[in-house]
Amino acid sequence: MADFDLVLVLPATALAAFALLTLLFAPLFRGQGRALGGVGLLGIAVSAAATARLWPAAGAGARIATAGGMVRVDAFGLFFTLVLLAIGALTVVASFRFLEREQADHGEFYALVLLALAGMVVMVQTTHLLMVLVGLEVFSLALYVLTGLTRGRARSVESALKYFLLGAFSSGFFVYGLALLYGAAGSLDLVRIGAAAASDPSPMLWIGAGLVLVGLAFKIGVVPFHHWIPDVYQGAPTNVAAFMATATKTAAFAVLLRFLVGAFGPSHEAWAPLVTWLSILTMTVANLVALAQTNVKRLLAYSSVGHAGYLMIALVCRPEDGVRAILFYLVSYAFMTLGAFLCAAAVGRGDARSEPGYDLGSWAGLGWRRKGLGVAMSLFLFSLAGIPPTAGFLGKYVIFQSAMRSHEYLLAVVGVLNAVVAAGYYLRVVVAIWMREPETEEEPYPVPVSLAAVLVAAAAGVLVLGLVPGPLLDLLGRLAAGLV
Amino acid sequence: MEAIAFYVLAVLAVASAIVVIVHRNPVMSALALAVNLVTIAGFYLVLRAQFVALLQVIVYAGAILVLIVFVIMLLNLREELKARSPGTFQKWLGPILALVFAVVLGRAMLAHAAPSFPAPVPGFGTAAALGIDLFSRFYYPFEVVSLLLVVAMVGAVLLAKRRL
Amino acid sequence: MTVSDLVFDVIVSLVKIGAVIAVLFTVVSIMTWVERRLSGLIQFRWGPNRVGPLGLFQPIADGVKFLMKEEIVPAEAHKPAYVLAPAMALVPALCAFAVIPFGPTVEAFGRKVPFAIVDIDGGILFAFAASSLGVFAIITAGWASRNKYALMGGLRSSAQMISYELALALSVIGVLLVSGTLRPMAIVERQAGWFWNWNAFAGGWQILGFLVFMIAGFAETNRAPFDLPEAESELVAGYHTEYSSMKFAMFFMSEYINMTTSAAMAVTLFLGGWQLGFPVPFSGWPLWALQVAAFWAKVGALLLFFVWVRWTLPRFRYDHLMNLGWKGLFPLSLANVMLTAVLAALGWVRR
Amino acid sequence: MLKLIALIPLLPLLGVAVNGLWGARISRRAVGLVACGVVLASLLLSAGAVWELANLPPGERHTEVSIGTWLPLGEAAGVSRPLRIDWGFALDPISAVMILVVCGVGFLIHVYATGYMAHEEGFARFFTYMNLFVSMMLTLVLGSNLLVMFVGWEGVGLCSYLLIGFFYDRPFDERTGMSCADAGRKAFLTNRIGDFAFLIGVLYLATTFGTFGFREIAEAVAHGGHGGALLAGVGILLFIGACGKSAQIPLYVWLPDAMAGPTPVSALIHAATMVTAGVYMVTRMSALYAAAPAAMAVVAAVGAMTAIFAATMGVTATDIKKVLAYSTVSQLGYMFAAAGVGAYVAAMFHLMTHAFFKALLFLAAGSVIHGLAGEQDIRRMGGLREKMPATFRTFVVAALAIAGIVPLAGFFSKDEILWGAWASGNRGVWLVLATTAGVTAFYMWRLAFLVFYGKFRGDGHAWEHAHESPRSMTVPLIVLAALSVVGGWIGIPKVLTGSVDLNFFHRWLAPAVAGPGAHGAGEAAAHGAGTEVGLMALSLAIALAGIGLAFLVYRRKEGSADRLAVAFGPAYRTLRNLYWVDELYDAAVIRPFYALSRGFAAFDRIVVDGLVNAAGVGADITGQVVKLFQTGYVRNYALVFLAGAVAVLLYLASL
Amino acid sequence: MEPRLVLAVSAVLFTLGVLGVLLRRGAITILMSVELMLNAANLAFIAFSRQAGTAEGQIYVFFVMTLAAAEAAVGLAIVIALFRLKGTTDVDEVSLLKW
Repeated sequence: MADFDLVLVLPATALAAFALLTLLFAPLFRGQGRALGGVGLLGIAVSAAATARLWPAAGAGARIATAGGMVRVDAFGLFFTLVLLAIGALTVVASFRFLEREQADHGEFYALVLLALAGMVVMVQTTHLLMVLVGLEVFSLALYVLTGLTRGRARSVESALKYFLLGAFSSGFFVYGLALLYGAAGSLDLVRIGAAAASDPSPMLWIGAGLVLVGLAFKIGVVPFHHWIPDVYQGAPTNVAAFMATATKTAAFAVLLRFLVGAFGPSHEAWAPLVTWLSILTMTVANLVALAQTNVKRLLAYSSVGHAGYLMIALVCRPEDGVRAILFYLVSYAFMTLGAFLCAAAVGRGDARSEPGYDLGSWAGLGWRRKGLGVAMSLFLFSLAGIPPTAGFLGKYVIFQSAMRSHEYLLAVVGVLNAVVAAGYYLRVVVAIWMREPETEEEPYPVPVSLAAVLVAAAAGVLVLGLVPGPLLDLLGRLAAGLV
Repeated sequence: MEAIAFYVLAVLAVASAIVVIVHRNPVMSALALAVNLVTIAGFYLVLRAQFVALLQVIVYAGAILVLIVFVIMLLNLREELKARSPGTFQKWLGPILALVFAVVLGRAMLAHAAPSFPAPVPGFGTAAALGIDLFSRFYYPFEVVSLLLVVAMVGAVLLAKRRL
Repeated sequence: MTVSDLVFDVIVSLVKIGAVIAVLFTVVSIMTWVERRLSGLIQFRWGPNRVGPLGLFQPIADGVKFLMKEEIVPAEAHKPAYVLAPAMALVPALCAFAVIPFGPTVEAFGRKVPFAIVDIDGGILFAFAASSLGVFAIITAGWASRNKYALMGGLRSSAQMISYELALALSVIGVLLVSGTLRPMAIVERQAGWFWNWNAFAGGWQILGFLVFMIAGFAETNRAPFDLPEAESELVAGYHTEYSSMKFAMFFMSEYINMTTSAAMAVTLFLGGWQLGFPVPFSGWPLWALQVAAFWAKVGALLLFFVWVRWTLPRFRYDHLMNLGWKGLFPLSLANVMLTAVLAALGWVRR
Repeated sequence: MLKLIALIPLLPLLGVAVNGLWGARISRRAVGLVACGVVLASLLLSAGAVWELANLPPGERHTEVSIGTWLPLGEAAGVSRPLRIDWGFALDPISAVMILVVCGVGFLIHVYATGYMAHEEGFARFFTYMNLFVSMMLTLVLGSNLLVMFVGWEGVGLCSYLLIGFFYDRPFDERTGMSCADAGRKAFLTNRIGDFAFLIGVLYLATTFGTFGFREIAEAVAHGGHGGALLAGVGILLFIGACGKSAQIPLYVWLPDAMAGPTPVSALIHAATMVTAGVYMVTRMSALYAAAPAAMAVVAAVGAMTAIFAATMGVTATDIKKVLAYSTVSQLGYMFAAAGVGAYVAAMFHLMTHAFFKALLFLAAGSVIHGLAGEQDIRRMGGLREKMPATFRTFVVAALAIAGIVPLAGFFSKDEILWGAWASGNRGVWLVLATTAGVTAFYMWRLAFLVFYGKFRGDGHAWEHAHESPRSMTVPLIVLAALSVVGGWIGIPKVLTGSVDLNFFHRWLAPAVAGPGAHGAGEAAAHGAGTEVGLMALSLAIALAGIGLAFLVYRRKEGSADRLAVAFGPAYRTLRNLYWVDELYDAAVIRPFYALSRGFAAFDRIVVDGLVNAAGVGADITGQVVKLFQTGYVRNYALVFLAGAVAVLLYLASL
Repeated sequence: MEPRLVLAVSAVLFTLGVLGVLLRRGAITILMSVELMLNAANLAFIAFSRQAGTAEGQIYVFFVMTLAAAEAAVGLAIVIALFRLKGTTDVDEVSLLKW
């Protein structure tokens, strides 16, 4: 344990420690989940502080391997850590009142969110696939449980089951892929795998890589591995769906970048066509199906699949453009998707059997009854649709730009076309919010302060990133180098 | 002698796996799985990975499978019904795809396999060899994997406990 | 390895296996008698005293009875599973004993011959692995009988298994920590010298581990006060309600064998195994004969303890059982591990 | 004040903030004051800035202000030139014209709207949107690079959508069951289709030239070295974007439906400003187009086609605002045709004069609608000149202006376009545009006659209630009428004034645009003044003929019918003869003409609209079908997963 | 003593596990099929480990086993929750969420 340095692994460790603390306090605070949420928030803050402390060294370009090469501290990973922590913090705060309303105010919720975050942090801060596997499973298991958190609801439990079965199925593929990679490269270290790919790309290495890719594609929600997403996002408690939609994709993309662009970067020519077609398929299918949705959560779920497609465009671009585009897009995606889902959480009304509150119909005229909520949701939707000057527009712009620069014209055209289609369904929600007569007499729920604060923060993120993306883009430009 | 053991184990493993996925009664599936797990442990043993072989029996057969059987009995599950609605094309397409999958997988793997295993290095597969590696190079994942167990524990309680 | 080595190994192994099986079955038959006599003693009654002097031939009579009884297979039973279950009970029970050293390693015919069927590196784990398979027999029996009580018995058994195996395994960790090996023979060899060098005492300060091991061992073998899977007053006879004749006998025997294995494990791990516990001035075959005797004496004592407990303590209620397992033994065994680790780190245990 | 041009688009945002946040709590008067005030402030600031600009020597009339870096894309490796995009605003003669028009007409319409909307729900909301629109429009025209322009471009689209759907709860089109909200959505989506091409064009441009700045692009193009096909491709892509925004074939379908919005909105956005953004953009990129003749040809062809096509559809429309909407489409086609033949100055000129008279037409129409309590069908109007004299007079001015009667504004600008087409050798375009002029005069006066002359055809109750609009509405009408009269005088062609060059507009703008045809009007000398004057006279004659025809068909006939009822006797034969003439007209001209119009209308409704709708419905249906793959059965998901995995592995195995 | 045989068995077992997931209706049986898949992977790990002569592959197996245990625990808990709610573990009976 000569090379063990607690400081270097503190971001994940702090999360785990505070998660355990939360669990410890859970019996003392039955029915007062918020107190535990506070503990969780503190944990995220400590972790963020630890990450920030590492930043100067890593920001200067140093890449520190620690813990037997299992942890890689570099700016890339730290950046992802910060994004994940931000998502986690927003989720935690937004959940305070939401869980009370859903009668699922268990302190364990916060512990699980923290543990999931810890898993994700582990996953993004490594170049060793074993750590990826462990991190992936930690957060996946936590999310299976969180999905079924409102266990009295048929939809919640159903989605948990589906998520679990398909998730386990896909991790079977993932693990098998690891076995093959180990067999072909003699190690699960991405550095070694990359070396093997460059020197001796045996068929088994490719098949192994393909299986790992499939496993990651599942988490990201790439068509045709996306089927779980709509069902699970719809069935899960909405705050969990928000967390899942953003954090999972972010963490999985970090790994995908290290894996494809990092380790398999030199054989870009080989896998680029595959990713191209997956991307096209993903965008097109998701956006077309989203057009046919009437449930807001489901619609957002398909939208998130579609965004995975846009993100994959940048994967085939030249790394110096593409990586930055992905990172920027992920950040803006996190803000707008989190915001949109949490708006849905603020509105959603449902019981054990049905959830009419997420039906587009019951959103009719919402804007006039809850003005702030309506404005916020519209902003997020506009951003998702890619209308300037929001973050969503810039994100898409940066992606298409990098596609053009890499001469990926097909992808750029399909991407922009899809953005046109997508505007159709986002707009339908806006139309419902502002331009339809309310269908029910029921007053919408008041928006609790904590949730409102989160929405304001997300909206601010969307706008700030749209108006002054400069600093972030500058920063991200420096992260693209040296993924493994 | 080892070759015979290999073939016997191979036949047993595949046969029991087929029973797992074919038998309509979940308990029988579970028992077949137990056989399968033990034969896999047998494989490990023949491959000189003794420690892992023992772990295999203890963890898989002794813990995981018992848990599964326990739940099957707790829920008093009956024989599975014949597939209905989504079954028609699933029944045909599934095996075909699986076959293609197996062929692709098998070709790549067999192409890579060496003609024979090298002689085992001294200490291969012993608890000591494993332990030294585990606690020198792999101690961090070892620690992190404990989080996995925490999550599983909390999750199981949260989802399955009758009253929270 | 020459051919003569191989032949020698095979012969010696066969001899050892034969001997162990013979001893085990003998122990079982003796134990059936002891158990009943002792319970009689405890309860102020005679117990079996008609067949032979002091009823000593009772086991033989029982054996004959088992053989003569009618084999009944319930009409609704799942036949293959029903028939297989008793065998599934007996085989792992016998297997587990294979790694237990019942005497030292001796020189014979110019070769080292250990007094254990096999002397392998992960022996302790092997014992656990084998004993953990035993539960499948109970579960299968309970399920295949298509009988509510039997099913309940199987269910309870698996729950009990899951709950107590953890504590059992953890309680052993302490021993492993101080011994630094998984090989039973090595563990025993470490406990040489005076009896206070045994692991349960100053040899490893594992008295807590020993207690937890014993309690969990009761539960693992479904002995009272943890005999819920077959609780007569609740479940008729639990998982073997529907069994009769030799099939029942096999369950019966496997229970006693398990008990013996448990005791032997406890002796090996905590009570010095075949070590005498005091120095003797001689060596050679008299010594190892004495050591084998010592081992069996210790096992016998623990078996008596098993019986004594059974007839002394009332059966646990199901929830109490779970509480004891999860909230009592599990933390205790964990504490034991940590305590041992601290002791080991401070250098207070004998290495 | 040149340093403050960034404030011009920002000031209206202040109004957005005030009215958006507190609009519901302050009085309507205050809302109106704020809304008009900020636009007025922008107008004054613009005027000041333009004044300063005008005082500079012609070659230096360009100023750029940046308020910070927006996107630093450049520092990445592998890019030859660093690429950074600023929040930059630029003022030059072209944008000067635009900001004056936007702020000026915008201000008038804001004032008008305080009266028009006085009794509507959502007063503050309306003005919030309006101010937002003005702000976005100003961003569009002031942006110094394509991306800032794109922000405005999308922003105005968004506002347009919000405002079209303003009466979201009202049905709009009974035939299709379309609500106002649907109309808004249609507008937005059609626009997005254009924007898609636009964005691709922008990306391509930026990738090729490594810059987004208009000046830099112009310089780079002038530098040469880029393939003509590339420039043509980019030009066409950008033009498709313009087609969406400026309602050209085939993306014009949204504009008639956009009339679902309140009338001031139609006046401001769908006549005077937003829809001209495409023309502005093409002019702005004149350097690019000048180097890409093929793209110019496309622009000219599409413009001319749209001009005639939309004009004929205006003939049969019965909704007062739809007539004007088609007219707008047609006039935009005019402008594009001008730009396409290189007469950018003429295009901008027409853009400006059109803003005056079309806004006026809409406002007048709004006044009529307001006076008739919401009636929009011209078949139920008539004789309103008695009830609404001010509206009537201003409408007539506007109708004359759009018909191109000398010396009103429309005459000069339209003529410059026609001359540009002729002079640049595009005789076909000229022919189409000249015909369009006649048709325009015809349907515009048809409208005038049907609405203001003759007898009222609605029910008596409505007639009783018909009234002139309040001062806040009529004053802007009068101002705009004045502008429609004099607006053209700053661009009087040199040929009419002899040695004195009164064509201020041309002198102002010509240096700012590029291309061979930029000096279209100035080339009069080359072709001979006689031709130009002759053509002018010809177009005037065509316009008069159109008006005359309208008079015959809609005025005389109606009047004759009246007289016929009174005096059935001696005059019978004459009348009958007259009727016979009418019949002849009917058979030989009117009927085929109407048939053609109806045909076009049907084509529009069924084919074009159908295609647009079909694309939407098609996507929707595809979605409905594809979503069935999401069966809800987890095993099916696993199967699809496996299929995907097999596909991936097969691909990788083939490596 | 052929690596090919072990790897072939591993591939076959994995495929059988996949098939089990595709063809079975009982949630628990599907879970068992997944265990089959993981086991197949473990077998491959061990075979490669033996081929390389290092302990690394065995260590991966150790982690995969832990993972399998954790997955089983959570999965069974979900199945129990589902059973409480619907009285079935048949995955074809849970299809509220679709399209």
